[in-house]
Amino acid sequence: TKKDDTPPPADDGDNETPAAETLKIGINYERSGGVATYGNSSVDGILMAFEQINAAGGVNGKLIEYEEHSMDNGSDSAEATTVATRLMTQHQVLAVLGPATSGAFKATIPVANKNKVPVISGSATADDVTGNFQYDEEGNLVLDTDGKPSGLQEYAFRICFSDSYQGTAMAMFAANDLKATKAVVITDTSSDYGKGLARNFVATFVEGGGTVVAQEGYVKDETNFNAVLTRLKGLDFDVIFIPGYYNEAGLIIKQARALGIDVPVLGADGFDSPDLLSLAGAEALNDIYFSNHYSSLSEDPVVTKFIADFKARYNREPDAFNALGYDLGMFVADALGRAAEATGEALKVALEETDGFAGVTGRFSVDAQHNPVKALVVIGLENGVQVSSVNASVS
Amino acid sequence: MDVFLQQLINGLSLGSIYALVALGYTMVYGIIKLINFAHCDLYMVGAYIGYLCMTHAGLGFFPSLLLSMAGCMLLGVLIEKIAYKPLRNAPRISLLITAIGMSLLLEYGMMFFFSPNVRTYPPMTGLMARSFTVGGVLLSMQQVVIWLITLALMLLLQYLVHRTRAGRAMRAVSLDKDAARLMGIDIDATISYTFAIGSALAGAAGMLVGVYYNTINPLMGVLPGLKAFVAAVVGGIGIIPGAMAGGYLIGIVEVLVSGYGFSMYRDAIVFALLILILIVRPAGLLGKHEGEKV
Amino acid sequence: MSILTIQNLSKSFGGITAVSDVNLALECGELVGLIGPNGAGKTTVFNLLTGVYTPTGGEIRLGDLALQGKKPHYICGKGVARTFQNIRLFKNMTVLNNVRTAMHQHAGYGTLSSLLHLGRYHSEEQDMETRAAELLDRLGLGDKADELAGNLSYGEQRHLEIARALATEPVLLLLDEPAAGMNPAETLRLTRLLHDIRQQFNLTMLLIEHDMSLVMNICERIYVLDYGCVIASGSPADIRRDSRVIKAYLGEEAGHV
Amino acid sequence: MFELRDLHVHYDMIHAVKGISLRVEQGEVVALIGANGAGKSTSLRTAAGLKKPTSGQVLLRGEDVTAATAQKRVALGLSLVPEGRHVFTGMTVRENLELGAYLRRDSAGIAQDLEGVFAYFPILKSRQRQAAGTLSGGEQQMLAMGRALMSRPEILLLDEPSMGLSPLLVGEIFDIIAKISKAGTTILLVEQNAMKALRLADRAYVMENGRIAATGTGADMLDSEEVKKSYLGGA
Amino acid sequence: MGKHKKRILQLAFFAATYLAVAALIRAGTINDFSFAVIVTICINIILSSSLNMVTGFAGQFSLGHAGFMSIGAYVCALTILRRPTPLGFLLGMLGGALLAALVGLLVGLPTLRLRGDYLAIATLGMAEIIRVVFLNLEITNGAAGLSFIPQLVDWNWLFAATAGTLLLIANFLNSSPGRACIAIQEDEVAAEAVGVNTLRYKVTVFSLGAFFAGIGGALYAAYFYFIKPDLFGFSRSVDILVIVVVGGMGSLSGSVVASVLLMVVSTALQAYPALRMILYSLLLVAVMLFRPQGLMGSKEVADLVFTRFRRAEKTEKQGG
Ligand SMILES: Nc1ncnc2c1ncn2[C@@H]1O[C@H](COP(=O)(O)OP(=O)(O)OP(=O)(O)O)[C@@H](O)[C@H]1O
Ligand SMILES: Nc1ncnc2c1ncn2[C@@H]1O[C@H](COP(=O)(O)OP(=O)(O)OP(=O)(O)O)[C@@H](O)[C@H]1O
Ligand SMILES: [Mg+2]
Ligand SMILES: [Mg+2]
Repeated sequence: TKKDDTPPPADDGDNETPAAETLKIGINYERSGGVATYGNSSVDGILMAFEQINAAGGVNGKLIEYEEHSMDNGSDSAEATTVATRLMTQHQVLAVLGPATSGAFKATIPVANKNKVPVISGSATADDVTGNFQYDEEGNLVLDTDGKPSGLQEYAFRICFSDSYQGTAMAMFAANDLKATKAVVITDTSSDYGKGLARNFVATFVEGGGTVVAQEGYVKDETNFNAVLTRLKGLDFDVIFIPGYYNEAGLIIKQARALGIDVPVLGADGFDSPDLLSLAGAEALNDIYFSNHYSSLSEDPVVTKFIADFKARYNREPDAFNALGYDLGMFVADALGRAAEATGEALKVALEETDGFAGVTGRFSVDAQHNPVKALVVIGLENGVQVSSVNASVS
Repeated sequence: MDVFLQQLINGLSLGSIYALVALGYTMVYGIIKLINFAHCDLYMVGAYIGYLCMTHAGLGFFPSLLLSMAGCMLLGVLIEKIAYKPLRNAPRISLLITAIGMSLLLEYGMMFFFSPNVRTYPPMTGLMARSFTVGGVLLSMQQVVIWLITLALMLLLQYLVHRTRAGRAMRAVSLDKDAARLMGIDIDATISYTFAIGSALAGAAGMLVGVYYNTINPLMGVLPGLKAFVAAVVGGIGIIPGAMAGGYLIGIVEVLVSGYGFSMYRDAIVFALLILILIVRPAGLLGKHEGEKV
Repeated sequence: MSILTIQNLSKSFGGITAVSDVNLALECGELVGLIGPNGAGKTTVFNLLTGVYTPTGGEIRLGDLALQGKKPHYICGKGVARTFQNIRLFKNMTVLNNVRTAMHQHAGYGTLSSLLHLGRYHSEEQDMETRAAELLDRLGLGDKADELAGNLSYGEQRHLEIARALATEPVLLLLDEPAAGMNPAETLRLTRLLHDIRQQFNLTMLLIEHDMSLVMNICERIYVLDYGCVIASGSPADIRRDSRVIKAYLGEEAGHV
Repeated sequence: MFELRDLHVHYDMIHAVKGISLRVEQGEVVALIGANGAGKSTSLRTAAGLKKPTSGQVLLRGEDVTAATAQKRVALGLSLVPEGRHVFTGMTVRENLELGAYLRRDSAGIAQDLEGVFAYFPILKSRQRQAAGTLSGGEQQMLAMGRALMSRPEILLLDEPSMGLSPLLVGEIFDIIAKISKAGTTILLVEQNAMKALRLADRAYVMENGRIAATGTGADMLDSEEVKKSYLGGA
Repeated sequence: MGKHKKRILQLAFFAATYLAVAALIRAGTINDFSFAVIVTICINIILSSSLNMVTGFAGQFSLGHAGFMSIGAYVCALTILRRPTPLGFLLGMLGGALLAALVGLLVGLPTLRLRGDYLAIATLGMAEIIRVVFLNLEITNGAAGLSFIPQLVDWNWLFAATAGTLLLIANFLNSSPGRACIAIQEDEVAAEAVGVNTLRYKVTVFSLGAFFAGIGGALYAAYFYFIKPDLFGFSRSVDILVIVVVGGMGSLSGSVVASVLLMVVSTALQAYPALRMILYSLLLVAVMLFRPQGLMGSKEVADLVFTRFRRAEKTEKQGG
């Protein structure tokens, strides 16, 4: 209705657009409770992105309004639902960023669909987050009559890999690049992230002719892995795959190396944190390979600028959640800039049309399933330092 | 067999930590019948004090250990004075809620000031970094230090409780507060003293865990705290040797369960063990079942 | 005929034998005293009778019914009620509800009607309330029905214990030191009350008491326990003269009260 | 020696003691009698510092100790044998007695007093290693008194020492109270066994509903019609 | 006389609440967000009043209420994922509640012999075991949980469940079996001595509590789209206990008042992520320090109103 009086895009601020017009973006993250680390790290990245955008004059001259719309969901999915509802109905935001974990994120999707306000996560990796898709015999996506994939969650987007993608990629990396035939998997069984990765790794690895010698599990916040490792030590295997986060993975690697287990260790983007080094210690971090969105060795100016800015802003090295959070902020701003009008529906269309967005975590487009299409790199560590990065692909 | 021995060794280290924390629970419970939920957070604070001492102040292991014990001692006594003492005649359950409040306050206060992210202890150097193999079993110097310190602290505690005047006062207060006052015992001082000792032990445990696993975070106390409390109950709550026995038992069972590939069921098995023990021996392993005299 | 027979009853706690080989019988309608030094095992006998403790050996029969090893609530249902040496009221309930709770076995409705307040709920509740009020009046607590039991004075609490025991509709009433902590004047009033109650409710009573003025006045027969064994039994006059009882329990002076 | 001045005590809303004043002179035995709930125990607990008065004063040898803690009063020579004995059930008889001397450091004097207590109560000597909780009621009563004596009190407050005891033991306890008094200890005695208490006491107070209703020498009170009617069960 | 008046007033209050909220929803004054808050409050009322019945009234200290809640939630979720109809919801809710009650019965039989803190720790253990079972079952989808559960809860369902729970619990407590349970809390030995089969009533009240916790869980699953085992851990049991104690042990209206109050505080603090839990914990400590017996003590709102009435009546009579 008010399409007509939307002012033309004014990049240079000499055109005095009314400052009252702002773009409200909601932030719905785990700021307290069990997974507050993920939430807070993501928010740090988002805030930096929004600060930079607003400092540069906003999106089409409109500032992003986010501070009043930033809420804590206490790591509780029901509260995530409530917060999303609150942001959409009371605060009238155009989009809600977060939550960080798949379950809590999924709990906000029906709210998004109902209110026609997109929800976007930087780290919800479970396969079925954006929809429960069906494939026909040839492996083609089944479409609804309107041309959308059947089972799509219309207003849900994400900018991270799905678990199956990373799990498959790492299994292929193990088989092809490391020539491994026997693998051990130590899974974070308390997270769907860990379980999803493990499932896909095992499936691909076995399909390619490898054997999985042992599958072990641990739960979040565990610190003592000696028991499991002591038992594994007696077995014969070429690689260990640890689907989980750096908190525990760092300790597993350290304790494994201390017990004399020297085989390569594989992981996924959950490994990406400076804390991995401080947890495991440099001497333990040899022969470590994990999939990631970007490499800090990258010479891409987007990446180098982000790392430098982040260090300047927060005085520490960024981790994967920081980078994804930053990209999330930039990603939504990019779509806002292209949206035909300031409504959730228009923003959704713009998000779907994203093509070649240049983020820290890679250059990507959004596919029909609302997932990013982006390349994955496998990072190799020697003595705790990143020494190699291989572009991997899944075929 | 080697594997089993190795698991046993690992279990002893974990058990030592549980035992140290369980002692604090048991002592406080013994004297004011409070499940001190904030106790597990003192353990966390101890780990942070040790971390600060070792990284920022550049102190060595032993001075840091002493400082974290002292810091926790102070904090424990302070909490008692502010949050528990005014409720001495209140229903016991409100005291429990206050303890939960203090626990949340410590956790989120720590998050507020130190961020929720994990911190890592500096790697040990020199003697503390060494490890050696004895009969096919790998022993690290850190494990040995943990055992020795735990053992020393427990012996000291036994001495304090059974051989000193203050210890006798503690037992009297735990049995009958009014009668203790009539003996001329200062029950406020005695209760503070109990909190001081229990908290210092938690501080020591926190610091040892920091050194052993080198990762700490504001919520690190929650799960071990629960386990340590379970250990205290399994051993017979209020009974000092019971807390030690319970701590070692839980530690070893946990390690064996994970070691034999059931780590997903580990917590369930620990709690099932707890329930079984309680059904068979309602007052815990070492507890005397005092049927109420009617 | 005997309403209660105890044969070779024993109970030990670890090393201590609190009750050993006690034999005792009560005739219907009798009022019998149980006395003995502190720690002789009197309260333990009550605890065994009411199922609080399980006997180590021996038999307890109520009429033809064996009671040993049964649960307290079962025994209560069969008509044995008691009071406690250390008063055990439901302190935070009203006086009326203390009595109504004791009528619980005679409430004629189940859990489902209690949830829905349907069926016989209303009539039964009305009935219980009337009966409870009558009992309280009988024990002189009529005007205290809505007080919390814990706020009553010591003497009133002892009376309420008796009222509560009567509310279970017993045939045998066990009283454990009902006069403890009462002064002689109060004890005298209690003596009269117990006498009347026995008449009115047609009860058999067994009474533990250290106050000889009460015991000797009111009991028809007396058993004396010492170290868990019955050392004497007989009429108050006989007991007062028994040298073993004087030596173990009464003392020279008290023997002449 | 010891005095309560216009003492008021409340439990929440209940006004249990309503302005009582009483004094006990050096070496006296004073009895405090009265019906259940009159406020006798409350007065003693307040005197010993277990309960804070709403107003009024407690004086010990002329010194105002109203604000002093219970342990301070023990140090000043006051000792209470509480209603219901309150022995430390989980400790042995000997440990209980040693706790009675908690504030003292003269081990020679303690050992001597221990023998003194065993002389009053020979049964305790043979039960030294037994857990106090397994003693019979009468033995516990003796232990509670012995424990109080271990602090070498100058004034001893006794709350119903004969409650629940067999007639034989009641006699014994009163004999021992007389002995303790002879040895020079000042005694304030609360009793339901009013007859015996009044015979033993130099003076007595009668409490009623939180107030002092009558006072006089023990012998006078025994003769008083009023007292006889209300507390002695006489006609 | 007084009793009936009280009853009528209670029913009138419930009816008025129902109509008022229904009207406000129709008028749009209560939007989705306000309704989500109301749902949370009602679920908390159900959970806390049932825990209050078990712990505050019957004295059985339980730290495992979240375990029973999870059973209700999972059964209901699994049912309505397959049959997203009102009938499916009703069946799922009742099925979940009954299964929770059954588990309560099975767990209660051995553990309810324990007393006080020992029972608390055993029930805590039981809830953890339930959680681990859900974590490892195939049908519950393990750690990932169940998502996109149809939202079937509306105000009618919510009101019926909440008011029903409160009325049934109040009825139970004001009956012979209810008094028997309260007697157990007061003095177990004395309760046995007056003929109360303590184990039977403990198990009854425990299962009944589990039943209502199951209802609460079912509503949770059928409103919040998503459940996973971690949502029903120790900290949720503690949250429920906090409501019970802050409201007042032994006061149903206390549980209602505290459910509302704590939800309002918690919602207000959502916007202050950094200080949120610090303020919350300080509030807890402060409430306990200044009102250790909880906001309502063991009184009910109706009691307060009626003593007021009675007092007024009395003075009137005296004056007249
Ligand atoms: N639950 C118990 N555990 C251990 N010992 C017990 C228990 N109950 C009673 N006793 C012991 O049994 C003995 C008899 O106790 P009981 O209470 O029956 O004595 P009593 O005759 O009632 O004495 P009193 O007149 O002092 O009440 C005592 O030695 C007591 O310590
Ligand atoms: N802890 C308490 N809480 C509340 N009220 C109490 C408490 N202790 C005593 N009271 C009340 O104070 C009043 C005086 O009680 P107190 O125990 O001093 O009486 P007493 O003269 O010692 O009686 P008795 O002869 O029964 O021992 C009574 O009304 C009693 O109900
Ligand atoms: Mg007895
Ligand atoms: Mg008294």
